[in-house]
Amino acid sequence: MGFSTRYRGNILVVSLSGELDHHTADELRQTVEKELDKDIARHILLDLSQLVFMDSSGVGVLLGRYRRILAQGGKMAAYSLHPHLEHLYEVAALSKVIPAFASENLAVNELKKDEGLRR
Amino acid sequence: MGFSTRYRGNILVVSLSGELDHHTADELRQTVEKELDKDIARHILLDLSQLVFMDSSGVGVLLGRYRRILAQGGKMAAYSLHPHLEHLYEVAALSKVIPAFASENLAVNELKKDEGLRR
Amino acid sequence: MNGWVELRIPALSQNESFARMVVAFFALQAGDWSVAELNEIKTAVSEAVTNAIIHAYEDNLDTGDIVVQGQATPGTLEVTITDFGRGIADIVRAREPLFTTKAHEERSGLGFTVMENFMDELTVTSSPRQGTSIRMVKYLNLTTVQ
Amino acid sequence: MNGWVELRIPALSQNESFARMVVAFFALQAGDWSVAELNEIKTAVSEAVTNAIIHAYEDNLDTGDIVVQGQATPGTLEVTITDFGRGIADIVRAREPLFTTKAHEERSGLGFTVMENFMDELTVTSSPRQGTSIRMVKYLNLTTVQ
Ligand SMILES: Nc1ncnc2c1ncn2[C@@H]1O[C@H](COP(=O)(O)OP(=O)(O)O)[C@@H](O)[C@H]1O
Ligand SMILES: Nc1ncnc2c1ncn2[C@@H]1O[C@H](COP(=O)(O)OP(=O)(O)O)[C@@H](O)[C@H]1O
Repeated sequence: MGFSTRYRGNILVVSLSGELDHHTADELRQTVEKELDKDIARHILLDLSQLVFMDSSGVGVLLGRYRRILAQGGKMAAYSLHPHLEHLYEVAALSKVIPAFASENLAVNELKKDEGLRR
Repeated sequence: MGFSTRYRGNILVVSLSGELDHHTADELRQTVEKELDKDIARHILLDLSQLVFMDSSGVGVLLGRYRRILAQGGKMAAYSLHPHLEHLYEVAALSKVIPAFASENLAVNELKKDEGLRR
Repeated sequence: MNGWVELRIPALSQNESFARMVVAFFALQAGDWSVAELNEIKTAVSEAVTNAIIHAYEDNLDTGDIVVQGQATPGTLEVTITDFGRGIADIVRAREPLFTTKAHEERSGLGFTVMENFMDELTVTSSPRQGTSIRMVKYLNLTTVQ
Repeated sequence: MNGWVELRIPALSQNESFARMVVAFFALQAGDWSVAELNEIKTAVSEAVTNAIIHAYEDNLDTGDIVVQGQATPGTLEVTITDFGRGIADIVRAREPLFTTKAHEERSGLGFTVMENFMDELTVTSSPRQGTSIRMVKYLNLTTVQ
């Protein structure tokens, strides 16, 4: 599996590709943790358009990052869910914690929604 | 594996695609035999550009057709050999009996070469 | 087409993708599975093989083997994943959604839930210190009504 | 990466492509084989598996099993294909180019020649009515000098 990270303001955008399972989970975990340690990111946004496989080990590592970002007052979202992940998203009820949007901008709008209030 | 047949004058052109092994050899054998039974073809020309795999069972079925066409005074040739078949072509010394040309026209020229003499 | 296959692999995490790939290829050879169904099969296999590696052999390298058996009839695919590891003491509890004995390793506890939802039958057989066998069946072209 | 895999399949011709696919996938996981080398590995596997189906079990459906074992080290791939069929009485003769006992079936007699040329080592072990085992080794990135 492959991934790249970039920042859009205070949002860490992680683009995933390939297959996310127990074998590849560790790499993702370490990459995201290292970015979060930089204290730039308030939210995490996942680009799932190229992630063609994920199982419950992948869910575990995503929820792990969700818990950390939630603890620091941020949110997590995803966009462009690959069709192969839809059933897993449903069975694992992932939409409740990492809602998936049709586009990056829609997801960003959602992540930024409550921030305006505090500005 | 897939194949299609067409005629170019008295040449039966067989385009092969996919994988030619013992499992798929029979289909090819039957198709070519049926065409030869029509008594239209004097020569056989193989388009190997889309054939990504062949083993010695494939060699066997090609040589079987070669023997029949040779017995009725014809020749056999091939064109656009897929790179995957090059080593097999060499090890089985196939060039001696089914020479491979860079293009269809070059192969056709070779097949027609001696025919002019008898016209 | 009827057929079967048996694959034996060491319990290493890189074999998770290998096992699901082999099963998917076997399934495709035997039946006209849709892309979505194939992906469900791959995911279920991944869950069972991962569990064998993590739970049965506790992520020890150089441990036991995993046996993946596939059996196909014109309308069904049956996959059995067997390990020879620690076994499951309480199967009913293990199958509960979100239950995991390795929460500290970021396990979601959803492996069995995924297997149950992605396949049509799931049978778990296990004896402590003997190992575990997960048998899953999927029916071809069965529109899931929920 | 070191690793191994064992695949057991019934001696059916549709498993020729399945076996070579599984070995190719295993090889790719274990080493950085080129496309040309992978194709040579697939072809050699195809020869050995086809021989087991045609010669060892005489094309009988519903006959014996074929066991394909793969073993990888950082620099080598070893593949062993074993059947439990009729065996080879005269191995030296069987390995001769163009020798075949089934010329009427359009066999080319080039199976062993291909295995020898496409792999770096070839060992044939056989006993009549017990079966045959073909062990082949290929070295990674070995430029063939001829
Ligand atoms: N093959 C196995 N061997 C031993 N224990 C297992 C095995 N598979 C599952 N278990 C037990 O069942 C529990 C639930 O499994 P599962 O639903 O897949 O969730 P998770 O893998 O995330 O823990 C595991 O935490 C483990 O205790
Ligand atoms: N697994 C096997 N079991 C029994 N006999 C075999 C086996 N493999 C090869 N042979 C014998 O060796 C001969 C040569 O094999 P090969 O070089 O592959 O040519 P071919 O398969 O075209 O006959 C075969 O014709 C057969 O008699």
